[in-house]
Amino acid sequence: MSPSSTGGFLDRVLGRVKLGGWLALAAPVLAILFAAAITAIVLLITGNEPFATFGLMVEYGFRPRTLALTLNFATTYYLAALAVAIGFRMNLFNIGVDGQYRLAALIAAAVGGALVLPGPLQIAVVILVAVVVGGLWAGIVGLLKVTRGVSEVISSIMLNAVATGVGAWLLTPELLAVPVAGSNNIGTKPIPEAAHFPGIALVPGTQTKVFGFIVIAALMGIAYHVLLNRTVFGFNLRATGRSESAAVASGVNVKKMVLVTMLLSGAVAGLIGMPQLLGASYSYSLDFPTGLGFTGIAIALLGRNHPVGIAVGALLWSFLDNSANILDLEGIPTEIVIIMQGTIVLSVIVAYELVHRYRIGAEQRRVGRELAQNTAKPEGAAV
Amino acid sequence: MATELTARKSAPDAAPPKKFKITWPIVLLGVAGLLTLLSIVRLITGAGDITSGGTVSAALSLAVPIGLAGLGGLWSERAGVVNIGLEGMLILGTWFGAWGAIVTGNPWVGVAVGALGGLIGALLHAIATVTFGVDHIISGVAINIVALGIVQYLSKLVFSGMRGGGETQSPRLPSIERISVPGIGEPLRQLEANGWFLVSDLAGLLRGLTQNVSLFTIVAILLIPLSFFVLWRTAFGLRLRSCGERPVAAESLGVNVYTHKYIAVLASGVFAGLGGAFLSIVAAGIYREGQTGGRGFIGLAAMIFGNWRPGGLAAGSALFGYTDALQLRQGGPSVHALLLVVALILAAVAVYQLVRQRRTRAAVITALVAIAVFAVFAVTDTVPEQFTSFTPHLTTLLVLALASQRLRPPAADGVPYRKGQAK
Amino acid sequence: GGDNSSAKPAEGGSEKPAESTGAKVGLAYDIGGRGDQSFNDSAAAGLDKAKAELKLPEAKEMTASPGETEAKKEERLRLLADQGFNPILAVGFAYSGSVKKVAAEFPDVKFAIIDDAAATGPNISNLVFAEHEGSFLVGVAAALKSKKKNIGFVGGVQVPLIEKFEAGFTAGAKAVNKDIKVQSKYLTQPPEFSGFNDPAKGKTVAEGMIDAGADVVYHAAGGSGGGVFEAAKAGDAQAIGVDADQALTADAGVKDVIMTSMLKKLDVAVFDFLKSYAGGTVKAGETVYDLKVSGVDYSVTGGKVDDIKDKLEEYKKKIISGEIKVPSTNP
Amino acid sequence: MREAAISTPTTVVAETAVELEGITKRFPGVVANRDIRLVVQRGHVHAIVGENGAGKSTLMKILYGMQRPDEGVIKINGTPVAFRSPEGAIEAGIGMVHQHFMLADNLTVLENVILGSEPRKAGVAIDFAAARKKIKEISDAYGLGVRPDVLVEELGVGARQRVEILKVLFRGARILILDEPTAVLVPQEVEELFENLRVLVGQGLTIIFISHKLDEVLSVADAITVIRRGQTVASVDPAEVTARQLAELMVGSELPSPQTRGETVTDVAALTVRDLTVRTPDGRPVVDGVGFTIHKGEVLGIAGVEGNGQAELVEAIMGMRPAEGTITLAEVDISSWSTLRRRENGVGYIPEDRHRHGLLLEAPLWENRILGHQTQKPNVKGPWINRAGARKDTERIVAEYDVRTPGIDVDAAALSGGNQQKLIIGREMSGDPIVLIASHPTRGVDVGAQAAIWDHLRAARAEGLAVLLISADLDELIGLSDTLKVILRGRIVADVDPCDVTPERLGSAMTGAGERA
Ligand SMILES: Nc1ncnc2c1ncn2[C@@H]1O[C@H](COP(=O)(O)OP(=O)(O)OP(=O)(O)O)[C@@H](O)[C@H]1O
Ligand SMILES: Nc1ncnc2c1ncn2[C@@H]1O[C@H](COP(=O)(O)OP(=O)(O)OP(=O)(O)O)[C@@H](O)[C@H]1O
Ligand SMILES: [Mg+2]
Ligand SMILES: [Mg+2]
Repeated sequence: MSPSSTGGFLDRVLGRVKLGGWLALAAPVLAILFAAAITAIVLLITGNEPFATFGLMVEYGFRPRTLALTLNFATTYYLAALAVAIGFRMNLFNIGVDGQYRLAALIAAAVGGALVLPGPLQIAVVILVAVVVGGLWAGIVGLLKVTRGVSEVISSIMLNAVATGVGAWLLTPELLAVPVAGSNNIGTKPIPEAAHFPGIALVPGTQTKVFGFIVIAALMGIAYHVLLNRTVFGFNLRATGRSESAAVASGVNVKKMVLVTMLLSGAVAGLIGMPQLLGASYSYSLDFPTGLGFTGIAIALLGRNHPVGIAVGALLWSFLDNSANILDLEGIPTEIVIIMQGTIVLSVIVAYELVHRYRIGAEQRRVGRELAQNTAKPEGAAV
Repeated sequence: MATELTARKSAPDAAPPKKFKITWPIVLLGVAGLLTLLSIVRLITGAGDITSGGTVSAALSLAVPIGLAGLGGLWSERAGVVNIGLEGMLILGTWFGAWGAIVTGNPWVGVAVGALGGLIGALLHAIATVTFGVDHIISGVAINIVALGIVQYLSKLVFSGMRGGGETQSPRLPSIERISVPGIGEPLRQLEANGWFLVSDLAGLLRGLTQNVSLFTIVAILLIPLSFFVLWRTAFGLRLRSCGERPVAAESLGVNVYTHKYIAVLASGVFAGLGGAFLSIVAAGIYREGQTGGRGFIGLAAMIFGNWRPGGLAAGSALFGYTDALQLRQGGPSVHALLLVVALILAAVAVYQLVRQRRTRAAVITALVAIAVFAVFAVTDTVPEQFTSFTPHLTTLLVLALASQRLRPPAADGVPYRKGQAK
Repeated sequence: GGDNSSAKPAEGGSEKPAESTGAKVGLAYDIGGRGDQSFNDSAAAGLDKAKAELKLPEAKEMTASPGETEAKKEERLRLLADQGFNPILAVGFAYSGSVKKVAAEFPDVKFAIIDDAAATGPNISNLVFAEHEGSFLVGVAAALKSKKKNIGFVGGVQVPLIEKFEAGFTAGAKAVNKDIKVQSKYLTQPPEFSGFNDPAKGKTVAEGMIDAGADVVYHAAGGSGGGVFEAAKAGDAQAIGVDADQALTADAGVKDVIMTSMLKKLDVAVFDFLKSYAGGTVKAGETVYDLKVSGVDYSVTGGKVDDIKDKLEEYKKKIISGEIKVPSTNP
Repeated sequence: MREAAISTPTTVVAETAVELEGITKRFPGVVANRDIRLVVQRGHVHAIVGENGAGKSTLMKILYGMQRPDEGVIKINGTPVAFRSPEGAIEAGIGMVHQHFMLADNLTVLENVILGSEPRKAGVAIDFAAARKKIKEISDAYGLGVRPDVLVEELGVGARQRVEILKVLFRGARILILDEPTAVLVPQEVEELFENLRVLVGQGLTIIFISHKLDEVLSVADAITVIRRGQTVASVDPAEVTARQLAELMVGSELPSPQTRGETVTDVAALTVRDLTVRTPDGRPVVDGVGFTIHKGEVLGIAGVEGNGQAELVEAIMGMRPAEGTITLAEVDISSWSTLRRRENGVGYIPEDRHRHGLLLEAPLWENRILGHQTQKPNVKGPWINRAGARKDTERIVAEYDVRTPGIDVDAAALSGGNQQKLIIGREMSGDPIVLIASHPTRGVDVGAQAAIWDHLRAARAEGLAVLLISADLDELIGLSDTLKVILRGRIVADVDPCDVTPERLGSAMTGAGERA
């Protein structure tokens, strides 16, 4: 039987490495230190004082306002990563999250600007629209895969470009956009005050509020975990991810699963733009953040598609992003942070692998010792 | 090159596969047919640019970086290593290519340095995936990020210092000379200008392929048959592919799987690096941040499109390059004409389904789509700029959706391998 | 000189009131930053001039990164304000929202934003340009120079700002010859802003236009313009530069195809603002740099438009006098 | 190594082809080989027998250089060797046919054969002509009848087996290791294989032969070594032992026979299949108008050479692939039902390939308990997974079916094949099904586990379970079945009475040569 019969490769993204005990914590921590070391070397080579640099970042990063910002970014990142992770859990690489959330945010923003309902209701409607649009756009990918067998990787890459074009087309005065007086910017009609998602003064010592949406993000995380690990649907999803053939034999309708999973992934993707839309900009304009889908992929992988792991990953990522602001002021290229982020992803995953092997080695030695003690008593094949 | 596309359902249930070979005659026949179709459409719509020499040569240079990235993907995935990191290696290629060309003043040295840049990225990928056996996707994604960081960081340090350079761009780069088949340039132009049926289109095609082509482009094109030869006709190639199909089998015959995977991944980096160097040195003549614009992913798509085959990925890149050239050069009119092409092809497919395959329902659906497309073509007289922008992407998607999926990745693609783990 | 009131942050978020000595200028660029051979560079030019002539003790420049959120832009401005930089210039309409917000937090700091009049406040100066007027003139030039009565416009990204260029250019050309063919094409669609730095695309597009009969091509595509110039050179057509006098700044190899450039004098605007700050005469609100104040203009370097200069001046007068109303959006 | 050095010196050297001394190999949690000693004479067929997981394959992999022994010495023709990779072993004239095919489906036979020792032109290019020629020669010389230019995936198991042997011969091996080469062959094929082996031995080659089928072993072997739990327990002369004695040496237990005692067949139809036809995508029928009825308490055996439509038949009945014709489950037409619904309504399924269709290798046992029963108690409460319930019931299965495992939280991959199979059977038996579809329920499973599985099947049958049994092991088929049908090219070509048929006659019926019984 071919090695791939144990499922596609993505099923190894998670759970291939079973960790426990102190190593589970030590590994990533060490990995991050390692990444820091690499970054330090880069800094040194390029004539920047590493410790001073990190010092700056930490000092600035832990200012209340920066922390608030960190939480805000993390909220968005978390949702992005969840959207990607859902796909990963059944070997679907939804690289199209980027297009999905942009289109969703745009249309949701337009609807939000057009409507005047009681605040909470309107918020609900806007979110619903975003979820539906995101889901449908991702649904195309699912549909193409199940009906025509088009690889979701290709179709979602291509649909990202299509989403950009369609979005640009929609964001014109003829359609969804309104020109802002005196501005060269253009955006959807702002969402009325009543329908703004209230922020939370979570971090003491700053007026900068934290997106109220952080609550929803957290709930999504719990929902994700429960859905995957406590429900039959989740079981089927993970089963399909681990071995499609076995899932089929067990009565799972894989095509349906693919479709539903893409819809789900897209639906969550639809939420990505909401913190920004309902909590900060209240309208989708030319400067609406982009590329979050790709950040999401990195964070999902960093967090090994585990709800808690992703949360940690998102916070770390966003902390680095924000604490980097100070560097520009000090004339240190902020890109050093991007290097660090990439190195972290790589070294964390390598660390897990090494721990994995260390354990196997330890096991081997243990058996060896047991053997040396009692060669007389033959032991079963499985110890 | 005559690549044998062994078409087969990847599902376990399929019957013994129908083998069909794409040979020279078939390829030429296909090209001829397509050209005729385009010629007809040109005459109907008057969109003269769809077969012009300019379009063809633009298509060529747009296809090269994608093709090179695709080749990169081909090499590593044929050895069983999925390479999402192509984009990153492409990025490294653009920067190091530019840097090499500037510091030495010699574009070809730049090309070499660019390849080296890609190689660095690939080395990371190889260490992570082959030595440490981590998940290929994670490693690839990480490399894309690191690569981006590195080049942006380096630009600020290196280029912003140079005159004409900046935080996000290099100074002007020395260029690689372009060559033409002498003598035929002008005559072909004349022929093309006449707008005769088929003749002018052929002239356009030839002119595009023979007139002022960058030497680098030629090198890049040669790399495709070369890859085919190495991977399908040499012992090394066979061993490399066996690592992607069934590493244990290779191991059991004394093939050093690690070595071959390493070589494959490094080669993949070199190709991607070359692609990057092409972007900065030939296509743009300057390094610009964000220059790759996701071409690494497109290259990956082209490779999958091409069913993990050099010929196929060449076709994929060509299709993308051509449609991209169309939309960039004449936007509205050309893409509008393309609608008619699509409508006609769909109609043909519908007939085929009805007559040959007796699949009435499918035929009806296809026919309806064809009519719909034609209707759009008939009522509009151009395509909004926002839509033309994604013509190449949409076309690729449509072709994939129409062509029945017979894609077959290497059996052990993306599966971490460890020596002596065979149970 | 300049006012010395230190920037007291509106909130407790920041420590130590930053002491400011003289005018510590903070400049926040849009994507690309100093050295983009375009938009940001002309702003930088203004700053450099000011540094030299007004002897600024210190100037800090920061740059935006692609796809970033408004929060990041705000933070950039805040940091500058916190550190006691005053005045602070924001280059590009993308800063609109953030300037409005941060200016409110730092009432004692003078802010200036380029290309945007939407962000208003007592301490915000809006430096905006009549790009359409300048473009009108180069449109006229193009029409006059075009033998094939066929000209092209290459826009970087299809956003209102760039559409202003196109509108003016087309109007100018039509004013000369109402049935001249104007081909127009944008390199990318927002939010894909790579169109401003993709010379390869610029080249391909311009080639397409030239092959389709255009013999003069005007670009408003930032760094992609280099490609346009190359295409023009290869297809022996003429090109029109943008923002700076590109016959001076562009690569030596292609200078000779640049018949003129639509000057958008960011450098002047930036310098004027800093000067007025030094003189303590900063005026909040909108300052329009149009033909009248020659905030926009056409360049004559290389003498390629000398023969039609009087015609151009004529149109210029009509525009200034208001006899010609230049549309700022496409019909 | 050290221990090996001072180990008992061996007298025979001249005609000794292979000599393993004090071989020890540890895997995580497992001692695969412990101080093993093995001496193989040149020109012998030397059989190695032992339970699943006894360490046979590991030992052979060590001899073949695919794995390094933790301790011990290997001598080839009297000279000590230390192989770093199979390359060394191949050079030393050793060739191995692995228990699981070592073939790349998507490569041609030729490519598979020459891989690693390709004839070349000008140093780089493969000399396909030369390769083709050499393959033809060998193929003809030993009557292997191998076509070099087809894709391996197009070959049946028998052909694949021959390709494997050809691979070895192509490298001019003098010592052949065959790890369970007959596991998937029908008697005729086995006979052919043995013919080939005899020819080889006649030419002075040495063969090490592993099999679970003791009668085969006795018929071909010149010497037999028995391994139990990683240790050599005996070296015997086939002339002097019976299969029973061998089995006792292996497991210390009686050799089980699959005989089903007592008549349990009722006249209540449990599963009825009417002219069932399955087509390939290009319309070729692989199952062609098959029809039969299985009554409660009946075991219906389907005999046939692999690849004659058995797999498709099963998948059609399970609703895993589209088919024409009708399937009725206890008077209900289920032809249009989904796989899930069929399972819910009492169709149990023991898949032919447990790794691909039976298990989630990377999931814990208790999650594997849920697989295939996602909608049934005690695994679920409505839409929710009932972890506690599932875990409890898994414990039950592990106990009742004697699944050897450290616990129910280990991944299924950690279990040996036999134990994985027992888990699957336990799972499929639970929630007492009406019909059980069992393909190759004991393939590659050692005699001990085999006996257990047979007992379970008998017990269930006695309680009125209807079983569709598909197996390559003819003794099993004949022993367990109440009715036997022979399938050939997708058609039922013969009904055989299991009471008066020998494996040989059945085998010939399967190959189409047979007379109707
Ligand atoms: N009812 C339970 N019985 C045994 N273990 C449990 C139970 N519930 C949770 N656990 C253990 O708690 C941890 C978290 O639960 P769960 O297994 O659902 O998440 P996980 O597998 O760790 O992560 P993922 O969500 O990626 O599957 C796991 O280690 C799981 O084994
Ligand atoms: N690569 C490996 N890693 C870990 N354990 C292994 C590995 N290979 C074999 N084992 C274990 O070593 C023991 C012996 O395995 P081996 O395959 O040699 O048994 P066997 O005698 O060939 O059994 P069978 O008759 O089923 O083939 C088993 O418990 C098996 O699980
Ligand atoms: Mg779990
Ligand atoms: Mg074995």
